[in-house]
Amino acid sequence: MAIASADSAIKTSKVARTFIYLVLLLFALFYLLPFGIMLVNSLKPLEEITGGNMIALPQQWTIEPWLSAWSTAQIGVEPTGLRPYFINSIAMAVPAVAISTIAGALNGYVLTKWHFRGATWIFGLLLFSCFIPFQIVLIPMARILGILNISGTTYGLILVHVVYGIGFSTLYFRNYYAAFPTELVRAAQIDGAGFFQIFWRIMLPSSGPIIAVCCIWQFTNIWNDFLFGASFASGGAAPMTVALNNLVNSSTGVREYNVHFAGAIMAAAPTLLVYIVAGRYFVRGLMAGSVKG
Amino acid sequence: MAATDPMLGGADFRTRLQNWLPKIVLAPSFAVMVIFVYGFIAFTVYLSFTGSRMLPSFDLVGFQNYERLFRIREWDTAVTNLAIFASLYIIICTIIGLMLAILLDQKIRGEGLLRPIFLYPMALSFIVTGTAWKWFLDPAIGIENTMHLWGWASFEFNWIKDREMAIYTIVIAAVWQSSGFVMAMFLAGLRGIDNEILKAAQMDGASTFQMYRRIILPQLRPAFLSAFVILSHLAIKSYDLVIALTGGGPGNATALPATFMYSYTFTRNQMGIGASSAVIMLMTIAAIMVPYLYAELREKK
Amino acid sequence: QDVEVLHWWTSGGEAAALNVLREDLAGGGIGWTDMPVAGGGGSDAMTVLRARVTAGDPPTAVQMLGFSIQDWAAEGALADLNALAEEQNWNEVVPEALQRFSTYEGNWVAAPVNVHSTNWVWANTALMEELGIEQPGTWEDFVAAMQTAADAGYTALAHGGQAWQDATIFDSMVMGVGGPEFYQAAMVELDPDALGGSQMVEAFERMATLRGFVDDNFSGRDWNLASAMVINGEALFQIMGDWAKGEFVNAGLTAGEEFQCFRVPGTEGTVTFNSDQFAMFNVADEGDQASQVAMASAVMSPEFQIAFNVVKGSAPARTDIDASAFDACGQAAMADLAAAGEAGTLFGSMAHGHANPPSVQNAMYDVITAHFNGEYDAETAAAEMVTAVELAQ
Amino acid sequence: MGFLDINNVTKSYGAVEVLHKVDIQVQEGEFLVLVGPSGCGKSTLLNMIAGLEGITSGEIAIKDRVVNDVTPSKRNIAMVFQSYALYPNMTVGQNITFGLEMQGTPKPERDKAMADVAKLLQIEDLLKRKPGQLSGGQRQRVAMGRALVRDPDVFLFDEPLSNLDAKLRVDMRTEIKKLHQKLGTTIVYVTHDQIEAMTLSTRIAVMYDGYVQQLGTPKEIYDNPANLFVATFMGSPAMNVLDATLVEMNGALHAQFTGAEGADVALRIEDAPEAYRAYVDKKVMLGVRPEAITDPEGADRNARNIQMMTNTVSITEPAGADTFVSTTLSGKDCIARMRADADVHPNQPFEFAVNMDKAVLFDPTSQARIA
Amino acid sequence: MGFLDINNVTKSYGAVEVLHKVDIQVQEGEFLVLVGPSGCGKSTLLNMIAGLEGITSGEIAIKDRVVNDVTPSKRNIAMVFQSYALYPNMTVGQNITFGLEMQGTPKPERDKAMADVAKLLQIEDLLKRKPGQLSGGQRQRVAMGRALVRDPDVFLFDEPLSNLDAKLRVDMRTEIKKLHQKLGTTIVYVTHDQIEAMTLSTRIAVMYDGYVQQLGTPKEIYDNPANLFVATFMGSPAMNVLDATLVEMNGALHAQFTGAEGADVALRIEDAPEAYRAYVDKKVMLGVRPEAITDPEGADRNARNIQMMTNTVSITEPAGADTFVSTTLSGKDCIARMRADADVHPNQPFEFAVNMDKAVLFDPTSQARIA
Ligand SMILES: Nc1ncnc2c1ncn2[C@@H]1O[C@H](COP(=O)(O)OP(=O)(O)OP(=O)(O)O)[C@@H](O)[C@H]1O
Ligand SMILES: Nc1ncnc2c1ncn2[C@@H]1O[C@H](COP(=O)(O)OP(=O)(O)OP(=O)(O)O)[C@@H](O)[C@H]1O
Ligand SMILES: [Mg+2]
Ligand SMILES: [Mg+2]
Repeated sequence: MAIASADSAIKTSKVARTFIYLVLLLFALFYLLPFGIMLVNSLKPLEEITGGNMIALPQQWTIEPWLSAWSTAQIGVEPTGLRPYFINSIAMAVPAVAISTIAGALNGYVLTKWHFRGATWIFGLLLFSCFIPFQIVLIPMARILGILNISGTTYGLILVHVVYGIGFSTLYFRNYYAAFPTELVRAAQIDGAGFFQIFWRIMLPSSGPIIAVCCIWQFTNIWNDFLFGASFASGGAAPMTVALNNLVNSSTGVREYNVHFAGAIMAAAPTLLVYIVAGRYFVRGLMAGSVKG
Repeated sequence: MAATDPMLGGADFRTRLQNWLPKIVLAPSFAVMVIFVYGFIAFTVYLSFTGSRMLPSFDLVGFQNYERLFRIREWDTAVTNLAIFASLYIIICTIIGLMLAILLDQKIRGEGLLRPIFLYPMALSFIVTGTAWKWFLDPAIGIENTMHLWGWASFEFNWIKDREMAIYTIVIAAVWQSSGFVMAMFLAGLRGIDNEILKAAQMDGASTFQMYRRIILPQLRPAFLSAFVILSHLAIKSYDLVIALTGGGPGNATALPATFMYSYTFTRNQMGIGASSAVIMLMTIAAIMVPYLYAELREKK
Repeated sequence: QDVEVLHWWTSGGEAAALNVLREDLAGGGIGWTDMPVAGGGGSDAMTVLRARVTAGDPPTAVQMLGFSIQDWAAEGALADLNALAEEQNWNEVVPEALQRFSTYEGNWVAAPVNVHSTNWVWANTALMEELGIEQPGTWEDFVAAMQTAADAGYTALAHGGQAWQDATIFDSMVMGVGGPEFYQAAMVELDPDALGGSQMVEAFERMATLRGFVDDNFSGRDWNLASAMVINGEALFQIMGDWAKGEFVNAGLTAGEEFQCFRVPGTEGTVTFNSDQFAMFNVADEGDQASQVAMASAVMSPEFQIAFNVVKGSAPARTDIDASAFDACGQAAMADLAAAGEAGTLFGSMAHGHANPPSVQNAMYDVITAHFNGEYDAETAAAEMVTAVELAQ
Repeated sequence: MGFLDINNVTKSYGAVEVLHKVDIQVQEGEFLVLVGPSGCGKSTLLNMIAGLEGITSGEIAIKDRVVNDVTPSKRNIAMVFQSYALYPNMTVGQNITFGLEMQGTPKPERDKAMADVAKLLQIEDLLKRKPGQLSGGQRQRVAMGRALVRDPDVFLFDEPLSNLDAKLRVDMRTEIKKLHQKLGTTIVYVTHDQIEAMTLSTRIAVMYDGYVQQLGTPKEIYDNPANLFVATFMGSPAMNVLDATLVEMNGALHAQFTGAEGADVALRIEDAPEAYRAYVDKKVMLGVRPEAITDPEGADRNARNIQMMTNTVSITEPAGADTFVSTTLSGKDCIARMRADADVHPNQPFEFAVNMDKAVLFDPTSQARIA
Repeated sequence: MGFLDINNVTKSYGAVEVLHKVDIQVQEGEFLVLVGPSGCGKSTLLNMIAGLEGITSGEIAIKDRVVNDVTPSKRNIAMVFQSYALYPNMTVGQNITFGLEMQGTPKPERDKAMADVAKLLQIEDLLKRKPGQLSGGQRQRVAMGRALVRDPDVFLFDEPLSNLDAKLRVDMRTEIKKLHQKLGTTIVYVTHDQIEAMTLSTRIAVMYDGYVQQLGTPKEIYDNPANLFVATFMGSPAMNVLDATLVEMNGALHAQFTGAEGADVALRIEDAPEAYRAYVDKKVMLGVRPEAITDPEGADRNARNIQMMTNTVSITEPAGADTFVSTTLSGKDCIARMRADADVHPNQPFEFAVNMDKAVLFDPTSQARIA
């Protein structure tokens, strides 16, 4: 898993290297531009946007839109800004990520280290569940949440995200644990450790990278989800994305684009942070075999 | 890889419990999946044979919804669009992802900085991506306008307003969002190749180009496959991006099966037709995924 | 007791108006649980509603448009407001055409909040003066005026290429070409002869004419950006519902002075409208039922009707309201509404789901938009209209 | 009844039977080595003793208690794995005491036991380290410590040395041997290295294809292999096997085969067992170990029947202490082991001394030893 | 000037010098083995010869042409890697001819070359298979085929046998040796297995820590190691090194140390070199290889100075052909190699015969051999 693997074997000339850097920088620009534009425009007064050039830097810098989006923008009948919804999102994403990751870890552990007949089938079924279009589950899911009496609450949303997150988290952990030495499990068995003791004491402490990958992935998906959030938790329990949508898509009335941009960046901030801080683990985790899938 | 077989018979309680524990632990996930995935799929299939309109109803109407579905022009458009979108999206993402991975693998200074830049769009929701690109591509205020302001008057880029070209803007935005992820997958693949093989190829006198074409790319097969699967399911499921970027327009020029399904089920109160389009989508996904899963799981056994 | 209200009024003005209602209820000891779901002109909200109803936990009141109310009523999901309506004499003060949506099988199920009329033209006064244009009275004048503006290098018609905006213009064209009977036959009764007939072809041809006056960059543009073009003096006219007024007012313009409003030429005397209503859902709890009734009553109170509609730019749903609080355009709207209500020329707007059910409406959208974007010529479009509508029913 | 009884044990995975009626009795204090090529079922058998794999039929008893249904941790066994299977997240000390902790031994006792074991294995300095910071030999010791601390009835080792380099392997081998002599515990040890098997064991079970081919002391196995497989598997370089014909000349039996130049070579057999008679004038396979073919000076002074034969040398491989010499006999490569100083050169004729005391014969069809 | 000249070559990674002025001349047809412990720089040196690593200073010449700046494929060398580095996506045939294809050799010629090599290595049946479908030994052969087909001036091998199991390793070793004898090409071969080094090489370079410790024929290295490192690294079991004092008794030099029971043991040294004089009554290290300590009957009949000493046996390890016997001398374990039949038992006194002809002395400070 060394960072330089193709090291000495592939050599490139100076011209080629210049060219490579050029291409890479161009692409970096390509990736940065749209987001950069949002950032720039979130720092302009509204008139400059509706009347002027999107790509130009602000003539008059202002952080007013940010303040507004955070704490005073009109989301529903109250000018609360995105702040309360941000907290909702955290309250939803953290438990959902934690539960689906733990469930995925346990599943991966069972599927690789306690192989029994039909396990492959179960895994296949779990895996396929990653790929269903979510629109089709809205109506029946609503019914079930109603029956469970958690419709419209954060708990309901956590349940939904856990349910549809298990497929991917199981996939990640299964692929990681497949390469984990079975001998360790056997040694622990002989040492008298039970099923859960082996999991907590032996497997989990060695799962750092894959826990990171799985958390990043789940967090991104859950945080960014709009469909479930809007359908199952609108109102006071609404997550950030739904609030952002209410902010951006208000039907009639003046559109404060700069505030919208600020809000959009705010809504994306946690995931961006996670990617930038923990992105290294992502590639590393992919290398640990989870590429497959 | 069996750590224990169930050894029943005279086993004491604790032993028996230990033998059942794995299954007990897996059971909730299994149950949840059976109900929330396969149960719901069955429900949708059932709905597609009913005359449900606003809410589910249970009067069977045979294949009527499917017959209607295929007579609706928008469905044709949606399917055609999906074919264009999916193939371009997958191909371009793969090419760009692979290229960036290869370039980034040349012991690049600043890799630690570039990699997150390439990867970060993955962190954004499709809604945000769509909104950002919508602005960027809008001729009146985005890139075209900027070029004009900078004095390049003849510059023209109005695909997003053009029925024929609008679908390609969706491709651009989608590629922007996912190609970094594909890059990461290929990078992981490249880093996994045995360095000695590269040395051997060098001894054999392979040029850098030949080395990639003949030795390295063929070994990236698993990465190609994974990328293909992930991209194709994203393509088939893509909904948010289209809604945020073009709203399916101009006209319904950028409708995709996912937007079609949503619109028929939830906006147009024709849940039966929506369900039948969902079934078709599911069948398409299954046609791609099942062989892959089958091969993958058999191989790993 | 709380009322839970699902709506998509999230912009500053709208929310402020709703706050009037909220405080009103708070005075009566009734709490307000806000449930805003913006986006897609309410379609996202409808998805949410479906989820809530399926879950067996509907909100107390839901902002709703047109046929949706009928559909939900048909599902038996709505509460009965007859007692209150009787008491407050709603039958008298609400125009007949609105009642068509607020009642189901003779029972009141919803409280109408406002009436937006959609066949308005918004014009930049300064530009009209500069170009020497009078307020056009006929279709021909209208075209001539736009031609003048186009010749002078302005955008004649500000428009955003979104299906509902295309359809909004189309409503007026149908009304303008064929008058109320034709509108009734084609848009409401969905008579295939009318849908595929020569008048429909004519209406499509007018659409094509308008298309010629729209700038190239219209596709996907939000309506308020189109309004901004008129406000900024880049464009002469915009055909849009009266919510557009908010944009003008917000930009510091005054109705009747810096900007003008008049009916789309050819549709004078008729009003196509959409009406926001609060549909009241069946709730089991008796306390909830009481607060539901209190809310309906508050919605129908003249104070709220004024407070809300002044902000929103629309006309009150009650015809017995004092117009003095409204600006020039608002007063005109109220007068037109009352007159049309009397004359029986008040029609639900197809573009806003008040003429036919959503499936038909969207099928029409498809054809209109395809034609407007040049996919069909007028004849084909009329023929397509027939098949599309047939398939959607 | 032994200390550890493996009675007619069979193991199947699905329809495939990978172990066939294995029957071994191990006495207390014995060092039993299971040896055999890869895939022959050694690990499977060991895992069944440990309780990590179910038993399809038959039974396993430890100290006369049938343990078929007893969980691994209750069998009072300890196991050392090929990769050591040290818990990477725990320190050496924690690794060693994890088993005790799981059994609920109180901390002071655990610490005492750990200290004792650490002293015995001289790993006191390492207790605070993580396995990742240890060398191969140190890991090996820690793995043994983990086993020792539990004071088990039976030790199980699954190829514990195969990950070490040659030098360390020899050292650790000696250490294990010493440990066994000091503690006197019963050990079952799996390896595919026959040198390990020979040097460590008190008894060896040679396995092949799920069958125990021969069970006996190292000397029995080496000198009197039950069949061709055992003969060629044990010993390095492997026993030379020549296609010969048994002929009677001058009243004595001779094994006759072709030399390098195509001429016949006949080596006299003395004190032939009665069974040889049946093979006179028939094809047999003659097995001679490399160390039984030497230069005349290096021949065993105690041997009774040294036969001389001249043949062309094909390759010489000086290996420090010895020189290995190849020559062609009966069309096959045949290796001789000589003193380092032996005066032998490639492509020249040389007089080989063959110690026929140590030669064995096999039936070419059944491959069983003729005796 | 040799065929392959390594002149004062140094390699640094950043500030760290991992090879220090290595200077080796290889003659045409020679089989040079680089041997040394892990990390000593063997692979680095080999890669520099191949052109896969740059040269920090010094020069490398092949056939008198300096190749410092020549790309690997133009140096006319071939290399076999530890992991074989077969292209997994190509068939065996394609693997073998890939190099030729890259050089633009036309297809008929390539096919002919491939057929020849396949015949030579007996892999004709495998040509259509993918590397994944081959056993370890077959892969090894294919990797050699890939090298052979290019008919290079120099073959480079980087631990080609270390991935094989013990038995196969011995077979493949012989095969490489035969190939060298048949083709007579120049070979540079890296290994850390000293048996491989001894049996294959015509000359050995023992490396440690980036320095060449000794360069010489296997016999020179084995019998006259330049220093303690070389002495203990080469040979298995390793040479016994005893802490002794050089004393003069009865007019002859003796190496004196303590035996198992604490009593002094003195072994007479004959024909002592002049250099020994300087160490009289000083501490020295006495090196004696295991095969030089035997039972009296097994002692080399050609040796001139066999010294007897009685000591307690601690462990015996019968290893088939030999028995290894441990005893404690000068407080350290000391291993003797005896015949399999030697009558020796643990914990009993035994009379050992030490062949002092083969003993060597080292300076305890510099660790260099005293000679
Ligand atoms: N879980 C399993 N399912 C099916 N077959 C198995 C399983 N585990 C082992 N086998 C088969 O059982 C046989 C014996 O395997 P085992 O691991 O005991 O061999 P081994 O002698 O330990 O080999 P090695 O020296 O390679 O470790 C092999 O043929 C193997 O393929
Ligand atoms: N790319 C590199 N950067 C820095 N140091 C390196 C690099 N490659 C090798 N080294 C160092 O150079 C020294 C020699 O390494 P080399 O691979 O030649 O050892 P070796 O003798 O082949 O060992 P082994 O037997 O383990 O293969 C080692 O200390 C190693 O850490
Ligand atoms: Mg094994
Ligand atoms: Mg190396």
